[in-house]
Amino acid sequence: MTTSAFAAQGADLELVGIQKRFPGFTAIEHLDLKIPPGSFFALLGPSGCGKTTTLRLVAGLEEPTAGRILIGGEDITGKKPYQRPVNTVFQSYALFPHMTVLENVAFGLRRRRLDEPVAKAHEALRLVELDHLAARKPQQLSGGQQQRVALARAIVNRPALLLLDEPLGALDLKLRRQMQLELKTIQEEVGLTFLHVTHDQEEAMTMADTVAVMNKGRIEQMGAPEELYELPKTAFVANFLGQSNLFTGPVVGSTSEAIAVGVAGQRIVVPTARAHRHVGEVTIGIRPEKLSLHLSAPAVDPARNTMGPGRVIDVSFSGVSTQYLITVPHVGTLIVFAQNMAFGPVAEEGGEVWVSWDIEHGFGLEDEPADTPRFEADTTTRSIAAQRRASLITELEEV
Amino acid sequence: MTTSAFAAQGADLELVGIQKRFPGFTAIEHLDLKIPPGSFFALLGPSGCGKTTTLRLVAGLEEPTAGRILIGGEDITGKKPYQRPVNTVFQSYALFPHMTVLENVAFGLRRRRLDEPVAKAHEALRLVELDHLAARKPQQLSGGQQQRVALARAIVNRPALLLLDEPLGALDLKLRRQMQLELKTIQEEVGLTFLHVTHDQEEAMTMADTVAVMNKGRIEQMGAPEELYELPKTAFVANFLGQSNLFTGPVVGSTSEAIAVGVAGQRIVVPTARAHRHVGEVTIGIRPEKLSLHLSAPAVDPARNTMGPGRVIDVSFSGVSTQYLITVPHVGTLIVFAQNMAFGPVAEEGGEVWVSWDIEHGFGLEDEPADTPRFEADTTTRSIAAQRRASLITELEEV
Amino acid sequence: MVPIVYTFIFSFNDSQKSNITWRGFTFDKWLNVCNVQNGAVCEAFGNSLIIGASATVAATALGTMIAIAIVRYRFRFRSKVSLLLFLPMATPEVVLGAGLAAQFLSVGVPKDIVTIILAHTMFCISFVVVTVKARVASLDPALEEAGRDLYGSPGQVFLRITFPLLLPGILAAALLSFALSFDDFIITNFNSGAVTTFPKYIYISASRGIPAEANVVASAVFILALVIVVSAQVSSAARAKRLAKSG
Amino acid sequence: MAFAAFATTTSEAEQVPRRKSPVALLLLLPGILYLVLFFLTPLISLLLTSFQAPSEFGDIGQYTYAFRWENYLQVVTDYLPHILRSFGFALIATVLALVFSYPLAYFIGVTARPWPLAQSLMLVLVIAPFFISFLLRTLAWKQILSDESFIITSLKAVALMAPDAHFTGTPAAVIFGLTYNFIPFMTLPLYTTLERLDLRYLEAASDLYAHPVEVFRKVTIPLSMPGIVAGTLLTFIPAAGDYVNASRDFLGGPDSQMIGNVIEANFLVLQNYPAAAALSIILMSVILIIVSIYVKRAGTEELL
Amino acid sequence: STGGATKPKAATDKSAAEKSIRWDNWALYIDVDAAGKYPTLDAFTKEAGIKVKYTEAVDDNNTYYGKVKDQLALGKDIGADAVCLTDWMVGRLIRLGYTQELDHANIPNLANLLPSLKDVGFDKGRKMSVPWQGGFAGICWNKEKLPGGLASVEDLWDPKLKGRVGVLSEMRDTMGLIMQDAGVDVSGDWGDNEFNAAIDVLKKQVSDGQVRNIKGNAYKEDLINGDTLAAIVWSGDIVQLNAENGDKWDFLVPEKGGTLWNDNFVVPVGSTHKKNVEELINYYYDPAVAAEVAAYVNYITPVAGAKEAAMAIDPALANNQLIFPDDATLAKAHVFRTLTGAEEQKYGAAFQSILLGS
Ligand SMILES: Nc1ncnc2c1ncn2[C@@H]1O[C@H](COP(=O)(O)OP(=O)(O)OP(=O)(O)O)[C@@H](O)[C@H]1O
Ligand SMILES: Nc1ncnc2c1ncn2[C@@H]1O[C@H](COP(=O)(O)OP(=O)(O)OP(=O)(O)O)[C@@H](O)[C@H]1O
Ligand SMILES: NCCCCNCCCN
Ligand SMILES: [Mg+2]
Ligand SMILES: [Mg+2]
Repeated sequence: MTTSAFAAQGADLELVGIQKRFPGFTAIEHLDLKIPPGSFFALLGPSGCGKTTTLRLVAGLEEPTAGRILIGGEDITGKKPYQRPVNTVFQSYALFPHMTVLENVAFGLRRRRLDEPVAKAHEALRLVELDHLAARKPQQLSGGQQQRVALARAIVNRPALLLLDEPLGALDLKLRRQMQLELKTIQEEVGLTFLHVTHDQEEAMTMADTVAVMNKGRIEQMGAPEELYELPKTAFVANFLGQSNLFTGPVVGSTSEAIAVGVAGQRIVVPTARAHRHVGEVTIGIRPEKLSLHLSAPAVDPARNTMGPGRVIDVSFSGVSTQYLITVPHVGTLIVFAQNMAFGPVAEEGGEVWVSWDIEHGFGLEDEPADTPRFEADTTTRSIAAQRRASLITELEEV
Repeated sequence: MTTSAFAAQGADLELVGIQKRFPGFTAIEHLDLKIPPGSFFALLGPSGCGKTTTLRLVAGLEEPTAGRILIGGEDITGKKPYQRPVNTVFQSYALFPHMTVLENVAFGLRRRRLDEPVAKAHEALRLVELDHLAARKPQQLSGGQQQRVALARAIVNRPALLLLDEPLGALDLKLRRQMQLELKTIQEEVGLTFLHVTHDQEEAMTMADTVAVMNKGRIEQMGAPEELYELPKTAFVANFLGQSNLFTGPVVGSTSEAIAVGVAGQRIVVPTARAHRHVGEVTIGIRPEKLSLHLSAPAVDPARNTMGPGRVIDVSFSGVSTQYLITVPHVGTLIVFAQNMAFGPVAEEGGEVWVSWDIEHGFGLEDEPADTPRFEADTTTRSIAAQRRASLITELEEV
Repeated sequence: MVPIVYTFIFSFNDSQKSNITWRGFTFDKWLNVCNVQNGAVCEAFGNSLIIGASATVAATALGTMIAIAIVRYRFRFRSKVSLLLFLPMATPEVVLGAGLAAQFLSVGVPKDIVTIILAHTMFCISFVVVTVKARVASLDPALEEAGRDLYGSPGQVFLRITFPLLLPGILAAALLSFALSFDDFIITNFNSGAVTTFPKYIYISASRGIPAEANVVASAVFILALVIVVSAQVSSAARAKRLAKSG
Repeated sequence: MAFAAFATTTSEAEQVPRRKSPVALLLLLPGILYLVLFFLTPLISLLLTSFQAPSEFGDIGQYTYAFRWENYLQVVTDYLPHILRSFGFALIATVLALVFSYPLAYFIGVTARPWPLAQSLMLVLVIAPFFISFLLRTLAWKQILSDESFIITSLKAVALMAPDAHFTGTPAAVIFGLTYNFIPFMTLPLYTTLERLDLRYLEAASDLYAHPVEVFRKVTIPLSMPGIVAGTLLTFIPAAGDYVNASRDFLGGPDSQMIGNVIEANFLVLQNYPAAAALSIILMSVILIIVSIYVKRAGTEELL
Repeated sequence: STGGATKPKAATDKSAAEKSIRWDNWALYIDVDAAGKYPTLDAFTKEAGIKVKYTEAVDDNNTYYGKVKDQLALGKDIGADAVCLTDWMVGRLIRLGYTQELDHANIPNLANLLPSLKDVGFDKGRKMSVPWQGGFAGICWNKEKLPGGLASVEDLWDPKLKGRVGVLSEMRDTMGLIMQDAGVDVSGDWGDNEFNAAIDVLKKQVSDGQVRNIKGNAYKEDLINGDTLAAIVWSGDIVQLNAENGDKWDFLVPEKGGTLWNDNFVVPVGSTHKKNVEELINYYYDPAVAAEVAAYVNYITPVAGAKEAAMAIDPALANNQLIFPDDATLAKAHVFRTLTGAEEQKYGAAFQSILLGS
């Protein structure tokens, strides 16, 4: 077994009150983070939110303006990159083009003057199944192979903490999914702490033990993937991690069990335990796959919320499931996902439908509804044709 | 309305017995294709299968080794690119960097000495909502905007046929989905024939009226997206367009309605109409989302096929749905998708399960089972860790 | 930098025959550059300009054609052609100059401005090829295809797409050629016959003291070039900044 | 800018497969013919000249075609010191130019990256010397460093130079001149590679436990090798054949004459054409041999 | 690549149409005023209507020849209509047929040519060449740095002067002085032994670093900037340098002997302005003009009657030994004997190899 060589256990990482200012720009406002040893931690967030900056701070490639960084309990804030027990798999891989694959992998070992760098490098290459290409130059490898060499080059050092900055970003979808599986398997095998940065929500959810969603230099929410997905705290998380149907309205009634929110004259019930705000205006949500479509008004069921009638304005088949866009007057456009368990759509475009969902599946956000930062439409990159469609929807709604 | 300027109707395209040989390599063996006028046609296939070559042949940028190309019934095989009523949106956009957006769009009109090139170019830019950027240079535009300029530059010529060579390939996922919508809307608006090349199956299915799946220089199957997805003819199509569970076995019984296939001692029934081969060894399949999971052996139901017991070897949560990998002894590994309509997985990793599906949902392939070109695992880019997992599965199966 | 400052300062020296010791400040030399010694400085300078311009035009045209051929086409003797292009760059100037001189002598060609231009064109070609080649290689062939696709005939595509896109490379090559030609002395010395170029003028004058007028001409060229280059750099930097902002 | 000429074109993206076409010939022919006519034939005529013998009863400078290979023996015995000195001077000047240029190019190309304007202005300063005749600059040095000049007298005053020592006309002066004149030729190719140096490699190296010194030795230097090779060639080749710096009218003296001066003297003064030609051929051959060995060892063959 | 056996043909004269002359000469060889103009030349232009482009293009006989020989061999224009070169080089040019025959009818003042110069070995009857100026090669030193002065060539080898000594790249002057220092009569019958002994002396001084600068007329720059403190030089130059740079130097024809030479006008084969040049020569053979030039350049004038004319300008001038040497002065200087072609090749190469060092 090759595992033996990588017996070193991962260490935990702690960021305390980290702030990072660039001239004229504050990339990270105030960041506290604790990653347990041996875990696969995914840092997720939109472009420019500060993910790479966070990683570079941990690696020592940037200095924090304020705050402390601890690895395995030891404060390493002042240490130089080459003194830190941390290695990075860069998005661009940054494989040294003038060295062979083997030399690349042995580089770190040689710098630390460890014994048998070549043997250990071969072992790491065997782990990523590339030992037969040890003599090649990086340019002679495919993207997927390069990614694995970068991984081997980092892992071979048995760092307490492995940083991965979108290592899969450059791969096409198919290869990417395959690599995700492998990366996860390798992490389980070597038992190191992985801090994985990505902006692909599916990647984060399928790979990580813990996911943190970052936004504008802050961690918005952090937890197990299912926890985050099923109970998002903010509108940003609700829409960044998958899609959500969100409604805003006043709390019109509440028991210890549940609160009722008035949305366009309909009472929508959400379990108290799943709602972060219990009085005043609140925003509540439901995931598209939790919605059931009905072609006639469903019977009243106290365990379910109902909404409708609405009109189907778009049906789009994507293989596994079909996506329906439904406009409900005075509420807005709802998205419904229905798995294609049978042939053909459940509802036709233009048809009248109702939707319902189990009360237990709703969630209530923590955001002030006023400044709920809904995911804004990127109007500058929307064509007139697409905008016309949008305005048609609005017209339709107002009828 | 701006539509008026683009009144020219799309023409149909016909490729008759096209062959294309490069020195030392035959890119296209024998290709027959007919695209109806005004349709949105997607050419889908893996990298290197000949999609770009096909497009370049139609555009006149390559000459076919054999065969004829007809547009609107007229043979244009011998014509030079600049004599063909065809325009291309290149993957890299190929916007002229030394000209403004407006000059780019007016270029084709000017070459044909048409009246009022500037006015028409502005009109086309308005269609893609970029008229306010007419004076910019392409480098000053975002990726999405460049893509739209490329589209305007082609559309403004009102070509009988518009070729799009992975125009969305360079965009990130989010922008890509948005652009797909716009492209489709614009096509509907201008009514031209679009021949769209992609290797993204979801893109092909959501956008096109007709999808053709190409493999190694041949069209494997062609039809409406749902038709192709629900009734794939070959293993290649079954696995390239989404994922499939495939089983091979002898036909052990048949009626006019259905055939029964023996798979590892179980009888699997497939409707005759949905099976391409009715005797001997056949390969049959079922889509992962059509499968239902059972925690105990389901009651016998003549309308459903059942398989099991098997063991869950992987559960992976991806938000909307959860993917289960189930090993059934002597059959192999099955994939099951279950929409997360409730919280938590239906089955736990390691648990014993059965699967069942509606007989109507199965399909039978046309391929000779012997040479069924299963989607080969890309062993060269699979790590040892992932392979170990695979071998574990095999072991498990043999127990 | 020091010699440049020195040259510049001594262009204001109120010197007489030799310009070695400082004799006081004067603008006279700048005002009367072409008046001394029957305008020998200016004549030499003029010759250098003519030679530089002609060699630049010829070398740029020939070199650009070769660069396009090398990047875009396959042909036999490829490696031989590359070698032939590399050799002039790897040949010391004395050898080039002496070789050509021997050649002109044996064929009986009198040396004059034409032989200088021929010689300069020769050693500039390789540099042009190197410069333009990089540009051609980075030119996306899809742009030309797009041009053809958009109803451009081959001639129109070259004129409106290929040429304008190669232009920066061609201009850079031309600038380089001109600089190389303008400053060449060794090859010129062997092949100039009675014609005096600016560097040759300086070389000859070196034996009897460079007149301050030579410093004037050199300083003027230097300042002019500096102004051109700096303003080009500044404006391109400004453009880059604008681009970054609007991007 | 013209610096592109010094750029190494190693990493050109491989284009679509190239086509065969008669157009290629049409494009190549004029230029290639030109080079054959004005580069290749002169070389051949030089080769022929190098074997000539003095005409019997001829006056000074009169020779006839022959195959006198002894000419080579003769020039080597007569001028071996000059041949060795040329390559020695060129080598020292190249090394010195590299030592001065590398930090300069690194500063402009890497350190100054956040300030593109400053970067291009510094670059202008590097190429500035191109615009003032190099003869004039060299002569300026001759005056600036003459025995009674401010610099030399002050050096002597502070005893950094022996009182009876002098600078112009010495080998040191020639090497100084060569180094000075070729620094831009060294700096520009270095700059073009360093400017494109991907700093992520340096970060990756420091992430992999390399000290700054090791980063420089193991990563920066190897990655800038194409620039180093291009720069050293662009310096070494012309420096080995230069005769202006070593000319007695410029910075040289009788004990610092280089092979270029010998060729010039034989060609223009002594009228000994065969000797001049033989020396030229020797010079060129040695340079070609050195270059090809060097380029092989440095692993940058694509450069050619 | 060699000069052919056929001699080039003289170009057709266009003097009638083109009233101009291009004249290549040595530095410090003509009268110049404070404004940088040449007074005698300007007067000539005014008088004859012929423009003269005067260029100080000659630094050394050999390098000048090297620059123009190919054109001469082809009979093409070398960019000059008149050149003043030293006797031996003029001899070579005439031998090779690179000069045009002068029409003495156009130079009536040629009658003023000093009788001693009327008939020379290399040009019987002065058909091809006419003297411009003559002079001595001797030694000079910087008076400020070397107040003790120098007396002989031997003194140049004083170790105190190490690296600050210059000699001329003109073989006949440098070797001539060194040979005479060793007691050889350079105008007499000497051979390889005498020459080689002197070469050894020079070689030693060069390789020891005693002699740093070996130059043509450019030696004057080294005197001015101080690199050279003592040197073998040409007589008149020093007077002119003193006039321009303050009285810093002294000149002396050594007791053991200096050299005496003349530089002569020739018209190169390719020139189309021979008649203009003849007019120019005629002008400068006017004793008054000759005296004016001599007064400035301090070289020996070949024009009879110039001394009288000089007397009119300034009696002191007439007694200047550099311009009008008396017999005692002349006795110290000797003309370097004519060399055969083979000797020229042999001695030239030996001397050149010292210039190139080793
Ligand atoms: N050196 C710098 N100087 C100024 N601003 C910087 C610097 N580096 C990063 N930033 C800014 O800090 C912010 C965070 O950048 P960062 O690279 O961490 O984002 P990211 O989350 O990794 O984004 P992406 O997904 O695009 O990689 C960005 O707005 C970026 O422009
Ligand atoms: N000029 C050419 N000479 C030789 N082979 C070529 C040439 N052009 C394309 N090919 C080969 O033909 C095959 C088909 O190429 P094509 O570009 O059409 O693929 P594609 O389907 O567009 O692939 P991708 O999705 O990667 O763009 C490939 O194997 C390619 O290498
Ligand atoms: N400055 C005028 C010097 C003239 C020297 N003529 C050369 C004499 C060679 N013996
Ligand atoms: Mg990032
Ligand atoms: Mg393609």
